[in-house]
Amino acid sequence: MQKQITEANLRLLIDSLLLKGQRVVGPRQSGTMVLYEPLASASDLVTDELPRRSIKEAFFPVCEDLLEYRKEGQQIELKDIDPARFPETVLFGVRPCDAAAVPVLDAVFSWDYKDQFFLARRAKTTIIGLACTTADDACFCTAVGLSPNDPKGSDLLLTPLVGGGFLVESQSEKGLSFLEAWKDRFSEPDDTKPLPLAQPAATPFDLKKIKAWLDDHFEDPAWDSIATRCVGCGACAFVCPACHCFDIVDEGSEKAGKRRKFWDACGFSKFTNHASGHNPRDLQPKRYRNRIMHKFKYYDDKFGQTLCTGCGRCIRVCPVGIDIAGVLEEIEKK
Amino acid sequence: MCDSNKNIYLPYLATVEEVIDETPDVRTLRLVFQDEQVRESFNFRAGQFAEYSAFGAGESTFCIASSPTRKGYIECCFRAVGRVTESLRRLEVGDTMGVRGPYGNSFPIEQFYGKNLLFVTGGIALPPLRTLIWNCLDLRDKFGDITIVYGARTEADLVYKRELKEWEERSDVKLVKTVDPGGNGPEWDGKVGFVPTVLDELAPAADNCIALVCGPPIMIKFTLPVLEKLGFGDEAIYTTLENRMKCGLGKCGRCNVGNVYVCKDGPVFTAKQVKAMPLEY
Amino acid sequence: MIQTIDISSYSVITDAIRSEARRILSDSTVSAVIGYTAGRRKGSTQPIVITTADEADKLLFSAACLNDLVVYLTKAKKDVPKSGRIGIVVKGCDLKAVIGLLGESQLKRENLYLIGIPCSGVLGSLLKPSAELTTKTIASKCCECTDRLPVGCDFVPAVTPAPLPDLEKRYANEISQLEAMTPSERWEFWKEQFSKCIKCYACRQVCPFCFCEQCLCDRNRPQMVEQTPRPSGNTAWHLVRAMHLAGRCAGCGECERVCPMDIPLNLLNRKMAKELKELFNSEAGFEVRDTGPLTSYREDDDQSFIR
Amino acid sequence: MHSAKPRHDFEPKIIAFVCTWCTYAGADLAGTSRMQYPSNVRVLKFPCTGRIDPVFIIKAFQQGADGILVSGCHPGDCHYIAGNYHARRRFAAFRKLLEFIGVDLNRIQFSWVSAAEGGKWVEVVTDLTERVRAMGPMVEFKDLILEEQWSGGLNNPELQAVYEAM
Repeated sequence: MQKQITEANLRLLIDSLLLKGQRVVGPRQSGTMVLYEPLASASDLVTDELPRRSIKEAFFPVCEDLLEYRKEGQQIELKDIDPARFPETVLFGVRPCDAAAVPVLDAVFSWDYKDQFFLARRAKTTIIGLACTTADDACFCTAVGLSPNDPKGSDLLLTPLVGGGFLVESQSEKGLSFLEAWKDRFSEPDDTKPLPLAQPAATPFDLKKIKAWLDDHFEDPAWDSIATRCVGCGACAFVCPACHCFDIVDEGSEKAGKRRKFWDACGFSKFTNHASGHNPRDLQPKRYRNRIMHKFKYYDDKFGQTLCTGCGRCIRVCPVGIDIAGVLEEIEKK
Repeated sequence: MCDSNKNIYLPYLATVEEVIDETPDVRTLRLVFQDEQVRESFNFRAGQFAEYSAFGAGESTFCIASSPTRKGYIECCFRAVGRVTESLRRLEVGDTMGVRGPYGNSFPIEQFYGKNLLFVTGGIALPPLRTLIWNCLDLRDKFGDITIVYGARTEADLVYKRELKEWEERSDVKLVKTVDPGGNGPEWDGKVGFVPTVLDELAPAADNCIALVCGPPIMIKFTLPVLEKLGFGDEAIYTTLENRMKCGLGKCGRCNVGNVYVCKDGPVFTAKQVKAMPLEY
Repeated sequence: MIQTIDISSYSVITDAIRSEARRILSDSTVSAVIGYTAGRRKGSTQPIVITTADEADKLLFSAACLNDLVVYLTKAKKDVPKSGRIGIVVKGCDLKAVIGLLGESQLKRENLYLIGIPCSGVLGSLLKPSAELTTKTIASKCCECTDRLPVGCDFVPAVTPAPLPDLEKRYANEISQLEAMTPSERWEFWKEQFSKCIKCYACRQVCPFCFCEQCLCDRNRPQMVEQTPRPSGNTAWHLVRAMHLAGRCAGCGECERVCPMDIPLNLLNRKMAKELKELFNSEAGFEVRDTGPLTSYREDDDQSFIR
Repeated sequence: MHSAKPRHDFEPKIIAFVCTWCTYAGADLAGTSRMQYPSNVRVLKFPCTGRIDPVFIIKAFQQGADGILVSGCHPGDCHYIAGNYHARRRFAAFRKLLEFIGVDLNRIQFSWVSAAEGGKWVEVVTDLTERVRAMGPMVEFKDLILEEQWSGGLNNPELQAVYEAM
């Protein structure tokens, strides 16, 4: 179903959602950068820049409690987290490269064991995507099979129109029911032309060819030349919309405390460090190899999808300028 | 048993029923689930592992060392090396701890029916095989002859000393215990030498025989060639892999060796599978 | 008024570096040279370790050469070849890191071949690498830099950097602004900054002085600092790092530049450097000191704050 | 035998990091000579003030301390010759850092108390306790423990009910 909404009505819609006590999250100026954060008012919404962190945070938080424990004598009492307490959320202005990563993560978080912390938040969240009209030379979504107006993962997709306002296309049941619930804000689409979409300057990769090279080049000197410069931080994994590794730790005393799940990255040396001190990935190139392998081979072997949506954030934040698109180009040439 | 809206990270509570000190730093805990319903429904297969919680310190991964045929309790055996294991070590009888599991695959015991079994293990790697040994001994008539080659650095490092005696006295089990050279005390009655060399001397027949190997990487490195020399095919050798784990159920992305998730596709692998894996364990 | 900064000398420097690298690699004075090379994106750069003479043409120097390459010399980076003498391209601020590490006997001067850069300033961030170097995009550290001409290097391209327009001393202003605030205002400022931290440890991994085998904050026996990226643990983490760098930090500003969350971390280090200069008249400079301000003492140190 | 202790509404929690050779002995002397001083202070014994790491002070504040006392041997008396000299410099720098992030320095007291100065120990502890009592609880670090990033936040039902009732 196609609708149309003006800029003013969109802001009105956000304000009425906020008045209803609904949590609305969208790109918002936070100091010197734009971040997906809960909006205090519709005027906070910023629609011209890709936020520094991805939207995975709305489903896979930076840090969340798994359970609470309390010790009385020899007995321990556990308090579970009630999924009903995950807030109902509407995400506005989600970029297609962020939205496309969410269904990719569905696969791992519902592999045999259903991770309710991810899936319950997923069920309670409506994703309203926003097509991109600007791209910089780090964007490469078109190279991994996506596009600046790719509806994948969004419940509603807004496409900016010439002269302001957005064309609204519903992509899922949730999108339809959202349109239904707020139909007085939307109008029938007249034929104003959409703004020209962004053209990321990246030629599409042959992901199959890259995977084939990865299949039998686990031991290859190329990894050293690619990854010797990697210093082993977690910046690329934490800003990435698709990276989903986490760590679990207990915080508190023996008497009482919480068990928390928080972001972790395979770039860290202690990620696979055994208690005996043996570390299967002891040098940095091995860890960076695991990052590329997981994204472009292992996830394909296990779930048939690629764990990368070409948002280019890891390229922008890498302290030593490692460029994943450059690495893929190099591998494709081999 | 994973109904959809359950918190998959919530452990079952279990009470420590018995504490057995195997060696000065290795301890076995016998646990009984506090919740009646869990006690009935918790069934596992030999080779599966669980995540044991010491609340306030964290979780640790060990195999379930007791046999699935023994109902009502589970046992775990660990060495105190880190924060969680130190905290587990401070537990006394009657204390409470958490158990999350069972996770991972298991030994395909049905395929072993009618075959001879050769257990080769060393040091604290006996527990992952002990669950299978007792499982087979409880169904003794289904198997051919059972040989156990078990070695440790010194006499004191041998784990499950009581059961080693039991296995020695049984007529339907052949136990060959050994200690590394120099580790034997005055009245040591077993062999002296590294496990691979003792296995080489023993030279068990390979036909219709399954080898189950578990031990430190150095032992596995020298044992596999001996087994191949004796004629054991890659399909007939089973081993378990130990990798750092956190969630134990395929989410936290930490235990993979190549595209194999040790917590989901393992920990039990055939030598053929291990050889196909990249050298990342 | 935004002025562009004259960096015409950088192309001359690039050629000088290339020919020098080719020379020292071909006559094997060094076994490897650590420098900058071009990245895929226009204007972007990456660190590179070259070991053969014909790779020398990959080297370059531009306004986007921000990295402090000295981190590759420390033992934190085990996979960079450490055999024989290593050539390294250093700007003035990077050189101060080398001097600091020499003082802490982490490096040996005879194992280093320092290629100094007469620097006219570099960009503040690589988010937009093809940005032009102007008084606005220049790094804050360059505005207060007094060591444009490196001292005591093995080779320095014979180029005198063009004089810089007078630049606003951003760190000094921000520190005095913060000092003028009341304690609760300062606490609010830093609480908001530290709660943005996602514990990616980029600040630690690029820091030439963070070479501990196992960082205090990675240990859990005893656990002094919370591991989860919650505001409380983040505050403790950044305070511990500021204290561990006090008196050692050379001001290369990489921690602030690489922080994906734009946390002004170098403010903490500049403040500590300023205080230690006032208290103990000690500053990270170009002369090698075998004991830093906090690893030595004098009988008559100030103790007015002690009862 | 001792006078009835006046009831206060706020009892500050003071943590004292002391060196075992001098200040701990001084505190012991104060005890054996039956001197009275507020019981709010919890004493942690260290081999030397040189061993007291600033991260301990941060940890103490996180765990709910309202005031911190660091005390050791007078310069020149240190059993390890220079431990207190290094501590003097380290805490001079650490004070500046804490001040820079907004911690009120009146909550932290450094002192030299020798084994013979039981009186001075009582004096230092009493002054610090009264000063911190007047300043009230150290809220900064206590509130910080409860802070979360937005994504990990949960609705708490009571707040939600109140909200709907509005």
